[in-house]
Amino acid sequence: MTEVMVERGSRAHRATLGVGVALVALAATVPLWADSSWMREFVEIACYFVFAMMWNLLAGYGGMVSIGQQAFFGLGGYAMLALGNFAGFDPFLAVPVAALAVALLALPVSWIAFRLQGGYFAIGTWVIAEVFRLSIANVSAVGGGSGTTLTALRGIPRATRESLTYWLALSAVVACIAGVYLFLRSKQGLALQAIRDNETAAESQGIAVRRMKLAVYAVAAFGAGLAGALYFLGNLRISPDAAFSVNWTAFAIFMVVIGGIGRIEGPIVGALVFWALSRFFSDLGTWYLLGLGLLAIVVTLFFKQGLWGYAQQHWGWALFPTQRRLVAPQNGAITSRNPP
Amino acid sequence: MALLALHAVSKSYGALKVTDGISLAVEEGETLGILGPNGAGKTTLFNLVSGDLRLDAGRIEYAGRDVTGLAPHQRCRAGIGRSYQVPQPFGAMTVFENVVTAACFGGGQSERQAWRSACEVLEETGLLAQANRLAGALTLLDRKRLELARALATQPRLLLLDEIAGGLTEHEAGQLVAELRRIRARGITMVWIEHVVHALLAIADRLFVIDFGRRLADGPPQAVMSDPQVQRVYLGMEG
Amino acid sequence: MEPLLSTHGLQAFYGDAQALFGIDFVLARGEIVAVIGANGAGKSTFLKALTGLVKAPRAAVRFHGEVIGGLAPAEIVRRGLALVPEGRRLFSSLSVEENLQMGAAARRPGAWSLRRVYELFPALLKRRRSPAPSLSGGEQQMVAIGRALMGNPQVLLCDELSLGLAPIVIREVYQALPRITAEGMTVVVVEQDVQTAQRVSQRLYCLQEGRVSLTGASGQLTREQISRAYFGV
Amino acid sequence: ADTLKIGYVSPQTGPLAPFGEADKWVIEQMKAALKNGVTVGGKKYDVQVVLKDSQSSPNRAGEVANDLILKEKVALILTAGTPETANPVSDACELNEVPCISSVVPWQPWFFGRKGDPAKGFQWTYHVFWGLEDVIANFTNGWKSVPTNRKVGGLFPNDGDGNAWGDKELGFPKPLSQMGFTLTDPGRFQNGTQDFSAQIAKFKAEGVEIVTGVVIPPDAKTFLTQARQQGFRPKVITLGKALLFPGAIEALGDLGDGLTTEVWWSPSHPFTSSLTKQSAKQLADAYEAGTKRQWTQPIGFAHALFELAASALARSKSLKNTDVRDAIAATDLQTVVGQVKWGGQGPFRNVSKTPLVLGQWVKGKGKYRYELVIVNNEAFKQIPATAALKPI
Amino acid sequence: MLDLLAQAVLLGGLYTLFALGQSLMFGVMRLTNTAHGDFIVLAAFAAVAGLMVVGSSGLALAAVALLLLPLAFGFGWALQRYVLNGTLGRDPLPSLVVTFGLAVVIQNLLLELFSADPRSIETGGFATRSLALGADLRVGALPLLVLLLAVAATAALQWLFSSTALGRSFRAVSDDREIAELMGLHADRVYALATGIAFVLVALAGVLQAMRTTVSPSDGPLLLLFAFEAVIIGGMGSFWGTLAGGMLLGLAQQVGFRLDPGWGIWFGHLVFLAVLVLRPQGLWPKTRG
Ligand SMILES: Nc1ncnc2c1ncn2[C@@H]1O[C@H](COP(=O)(O)OP(=O)(O)OP(=O)(O)O)[C@@H](O)[C@H]1O
Ligand SMILES: Nc1ncnc2c1ncn2[C@@H]1O[C@H](COP(=O)(O)OP(=O)(O)OP(=O)(O)O)[C@@H](O)[C@H]1O
Ligand SMILES: [Mg+2]
Ligand SMILES: [Mg+2]
Repeated sequence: MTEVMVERGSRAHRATLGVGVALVALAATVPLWADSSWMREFVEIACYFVFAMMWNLLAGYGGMVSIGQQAFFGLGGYAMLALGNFAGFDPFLAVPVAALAVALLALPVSWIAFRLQGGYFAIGTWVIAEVFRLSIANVSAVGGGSGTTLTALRGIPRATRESLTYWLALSAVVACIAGVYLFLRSKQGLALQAIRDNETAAESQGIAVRRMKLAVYAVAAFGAGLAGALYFLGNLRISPDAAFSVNWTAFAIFMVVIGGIGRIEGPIVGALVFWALSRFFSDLGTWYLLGLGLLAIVVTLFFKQGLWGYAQQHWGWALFPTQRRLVAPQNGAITSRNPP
Repeated sequence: MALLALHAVSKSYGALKVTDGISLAVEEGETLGILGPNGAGKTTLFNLVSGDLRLDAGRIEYAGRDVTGLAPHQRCRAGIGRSYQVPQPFGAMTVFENVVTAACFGGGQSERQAWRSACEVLEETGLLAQANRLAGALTLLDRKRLELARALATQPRLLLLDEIAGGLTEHEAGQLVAELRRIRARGITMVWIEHVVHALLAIADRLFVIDFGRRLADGPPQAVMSDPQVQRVYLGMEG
Repeated sequence: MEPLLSTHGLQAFYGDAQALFGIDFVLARGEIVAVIGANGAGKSTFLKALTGLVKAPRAAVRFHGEVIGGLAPAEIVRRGLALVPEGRRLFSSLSVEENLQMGAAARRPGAWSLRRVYELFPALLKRRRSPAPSLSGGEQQMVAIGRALMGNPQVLLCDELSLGLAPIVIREVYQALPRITAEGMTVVVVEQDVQTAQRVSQRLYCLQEGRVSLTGASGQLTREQISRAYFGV
Repeated sequence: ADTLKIGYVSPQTGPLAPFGEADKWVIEQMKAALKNGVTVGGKKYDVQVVLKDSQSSPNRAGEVANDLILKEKVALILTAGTPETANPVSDACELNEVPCISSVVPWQPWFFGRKGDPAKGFQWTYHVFWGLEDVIANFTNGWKSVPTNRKVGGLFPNDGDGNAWGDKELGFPKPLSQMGFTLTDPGRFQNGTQDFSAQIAKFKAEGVEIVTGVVIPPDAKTFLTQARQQGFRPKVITLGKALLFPGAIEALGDLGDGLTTEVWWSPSHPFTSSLTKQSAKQLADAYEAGTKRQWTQPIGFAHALFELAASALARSKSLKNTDVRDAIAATDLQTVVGQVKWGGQGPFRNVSKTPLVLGQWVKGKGKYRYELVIVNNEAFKQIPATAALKPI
Repeated sequence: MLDLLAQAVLLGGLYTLFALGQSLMFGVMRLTNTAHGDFIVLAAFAAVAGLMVVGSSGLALAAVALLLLPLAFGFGWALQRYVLNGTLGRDPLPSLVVTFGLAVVIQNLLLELFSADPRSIETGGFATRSLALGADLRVGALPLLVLLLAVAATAALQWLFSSTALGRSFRAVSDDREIAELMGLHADRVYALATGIAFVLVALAGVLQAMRTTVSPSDGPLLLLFAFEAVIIGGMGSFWGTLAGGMLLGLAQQVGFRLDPGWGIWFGHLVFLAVLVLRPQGLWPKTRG
């Protein structure tokens, strides 16, 4: 057999890469010229996005549909606050350190969570999050149920604080997209997909299923913790009900499902849609939330693959291809991937 | 020394003894056929060897080392490849990706090496034309082929095959046997559970018959097939 | 005489991919007809189209002269077709006996009952209270056949009946077929083993890439004819 | 003329929505009152009020406060209704250097809940309301007026208010024991608890005759029903928060009769608005006429917040945040909730206290099922008491 | 001690009633219904609204409750038929998202229609009546009624599920929908029937909840978690298991509450997680017919 040819990308995908780099470069200069409200908005949406991206990694690729990721989001926030307020950490440095701490904490938590599967896993993780919420709510050092304020930031000038927070958020977003993409393109990505499809078979093909799932769980926890730490760095105030609210996961699910689960573009599209909706309609209050709920229902029922999945199916769009297509050796004997 | 050795292996579900103290040795390079009535415990035996099930009692040695406590993926990496009676494809991945995964993880290859060996395996098993199709859309027989292809891609020293000839036409069964011969020629040891007896007879060096979780017969094919007990219990011929 | 079941130009699709390209098929009461063909020829698809699991054009399928193409599976089954599906597909949270009882859910009257199924497959009697997934592959196949019989169908469609069965069981099942038809049931078997197919059936259809490539009385077809029909050489 | 924006954050939706129920009406009224604009530093501005809903969530409250500051560029922010809304909004203002006036939170949860430093106070945020010492005074004044064994059972949930009320140093425990009451506090519970039999068992065991606390309405109902079922009948039940709103009392059915609660504002308060010149009575009547609903206590404070904003803006030298802030700090104004003066009548320079009395819900004589009557005014005699506290 | 046990059993009865409908839907359709609590609240509000229309009296309450049950059946039936059926499958995600969406819709719709005020059903003093069983032990008449209804509903469901052809169909359809259709069942109708029955239980739970305490639009999620815990502790597909799960949860919370009210629910969660770790399939998985 001649050299094996495997197709992994397309022109669109290389173009994306170029546009992406340019966009990031431009975005990095925002604090120099733009209004601070833009930065604020970006930080907020970045938190939602990073969180959704990690949920997508966990559920869409790892097959672990969790409704309890708010546990790590909240813990990230509290860890950042504790480091900043009590340990005298620089609050900006505290963000990644907090995320790391959360990832470590995820290891013992996984021991319980991994005893469950499917719907049980979903609800079980929610209960675990509730356990964290109730536990933190009984720690008076962080204000108990009423929560507390991030005092470590008092005294840092507003402009410095805003720019640093913004850059931190931007790096988190870039790192998150790049990290997930590279991971999924690597052979570990294959293993992950295999596990999602069939755990028994994956194990018998030499994949260390448990270790892989644990790694994904820890990475997802790290991302959720990062998002949480970042969010409460921007929000300055934390309380158990806010930090461990199931709405975080609900919003992440909405974003991922609207954009398309199990694809990197999904959370990106979802986050953009979510941002646009909340920007224009969130003042409608109940009606806005009601509409969001309906939208999620309609998309799930009628666009099972989400908006991006729809685009991919109909127009073959793929910005972040992770598939491997075998290119036919001369005779062209390979049937197309999706029968016409 | 035997490549695989089971020592008084037992497994039960509640009161049901599915595997009842089976001892069995498979020599390196040998092709062993396993026969037995439905529900005799053949698949269970494979599950015990591959690590999908835990033993209740006994010991399993592979290549001179005790593997009783190893996880399935460790046994796979050690060289025990298997196919499932009910195919278990990664349905949302393409056939090619299925096999590449096996080559990467079971075979411990780098991704580029894996592409090459996946192609070879696909060609060998006649699946090359389906390489870019989703495994979930394959027909039953192609799924069975994929089981074989994946098992081969893990570069096994010992290959466990569970009913891969069922549903093949005579012609296709002939092709399969020819392919297994080629595999054997590469020095791979095989254990094959099969109800399509003539296919099994065409290649097996030795037959092992299980009934109610115990050994009923063990020996050269001709001798086993003419054993009156086997004829009565399995083939349904008057003894 | 009006055939019991017939198809005329039956086509079937999976999404956009066509699997059957105009199958003409007739079945008379009391017959055993075999359908053979290579892997992927469309045999399973054909049976699925008959029972409504794959959509068929309205007028393409007739049963008792009545048009049944495109009806929901439940409707078709109630009229007297039953399928032993490829790969057994038992109800995994039901016991063996409950699986069999489910077969009677269409409430068609007839001779088949739990007792008679256990007579046919004595191995099942011992395991009647066991959960279906705990059975071996072969035992599961017996349950699948028994379940279809419990519906007392007029036409029994069997997809790869012998797959995974020990020779002794295959022998018993095929020995049971004439008994089953003797009571007025009509049987279609999809079979890979051509010799078995020829032996047990009166007539035979060979499919190739979604088309009928050969048909005739089983006993009169030669090996050459069949292998040509198989591979189209 | 240029437009000047005032931000207003309150819980319009969610479990705390009764606190924000009157805001829409108050803001409508303000639009009329401020239609001629305000003059700041000699320049006339149109006034636009931007109302944001905290959805009863502290997160959301922080988010919308930031929106108001960064996107709407408001000159100042007003906020009201439990620590869950007012604290995050105040924090956001403090960090973004925007003046803020908050209310409808006892000052302790607002100040200490935000980790305020008594020595320094806050730079940008000002608060107007009463404090726990006032509730304690009023509650005990009421309890002393009826014969009991002075054994008190406390229901303090694990939220901003509950933690402050139950705090060993700042809350109820210390003053109660000083006044000769024995307090049984079974511990902080979660809002939404389905079952109070643990508390009831403890109260019964201790022979409690007075029950107090600060609970959300559903919990009050659960507790009261279960107490009745399990044969626990205290003589006085005085609860904060749960009993503020007519709707909540109606939901209690017969259990609502005779319950006591703090009264921060009522139509019988002898104050007048500096903006609309309405008396408290006229304001409440206008609300009832306008919305066809019974008056609620937050009306007065929502109104007063705007009085304070208008007064500060009018006195400010310019719209610069420091100028507005300085004008607020220098406020001395008679409002519909009483006199407001920062740096004078409060524990810290950021807090100005308003008067508090004790009320009891009794069967209504007019169109409403229950009416809130003032039964003890020892803490602030100018507000007339119309009846005496009756044990249940 | 006796009081503790009595209160635990009564609380357990309530949780059982919350959980039975969920148990049925989870068992039959593998549907992770995250809007379960909100449906209970919705039913409660429906009863409240009904009473607002006809005025409140004991008779009116009975009439509204009786009318609500068939209404709930129809609602559940239609919901399953036209919305939820589209989400079923091996992947738990679609049903999760749709029911999450429904939860949001219900909460906000109720908020819009009824505002955030807590509501309750007037029982004419029935809710506060109690039976004295000894010197220190009094049990409320309403909790006792809840308990009795819970036990009766459990028995009825268990019988239906494991001993009738309908129950068998429920399970068969949940295992393999396509093949169940080959047996002559209309899977969509079977699902709709199951959901209809589940919603009768939901309505019952809602009305009783509004009688014993207040309900407000945002109460749903908490009710949901308790219901789920009871179902999972008990083991899927077993209704006696659900009852036992409800009791165990009630006991755990009661013990926790008496140690410290702040840790009661936490303790309940912990017992739940402990059960999962020790017996992931629940205490009484799937009883056989
Ligand atoms: N679910 C499906 N989706 C898409 N294509 C399918 C599906 N099932 C079958 N096909 C295609 O339809 C064609 C006919 O398949 P069918 O299963 O009917 O073949 P068969 O004759 O029964 O083969 P076998 O002997 O392997 O069972 C094949 O090309 C197959 O790939
Ligand atoms: N999880 C289980 N629980 C209970 N019994 C089981 C379980 N798995 C298998 N069994 C029983 O163990 C016995 C052996 O099953 P096994 O699958 O090993 O049979 P087999 O020899 O492979 O049969 P076949 O040739 O039909 O595939 C059967 O009677 C089966 O019912
Ligand atoms: Mg087997
Ligand atoms: Mg087939």
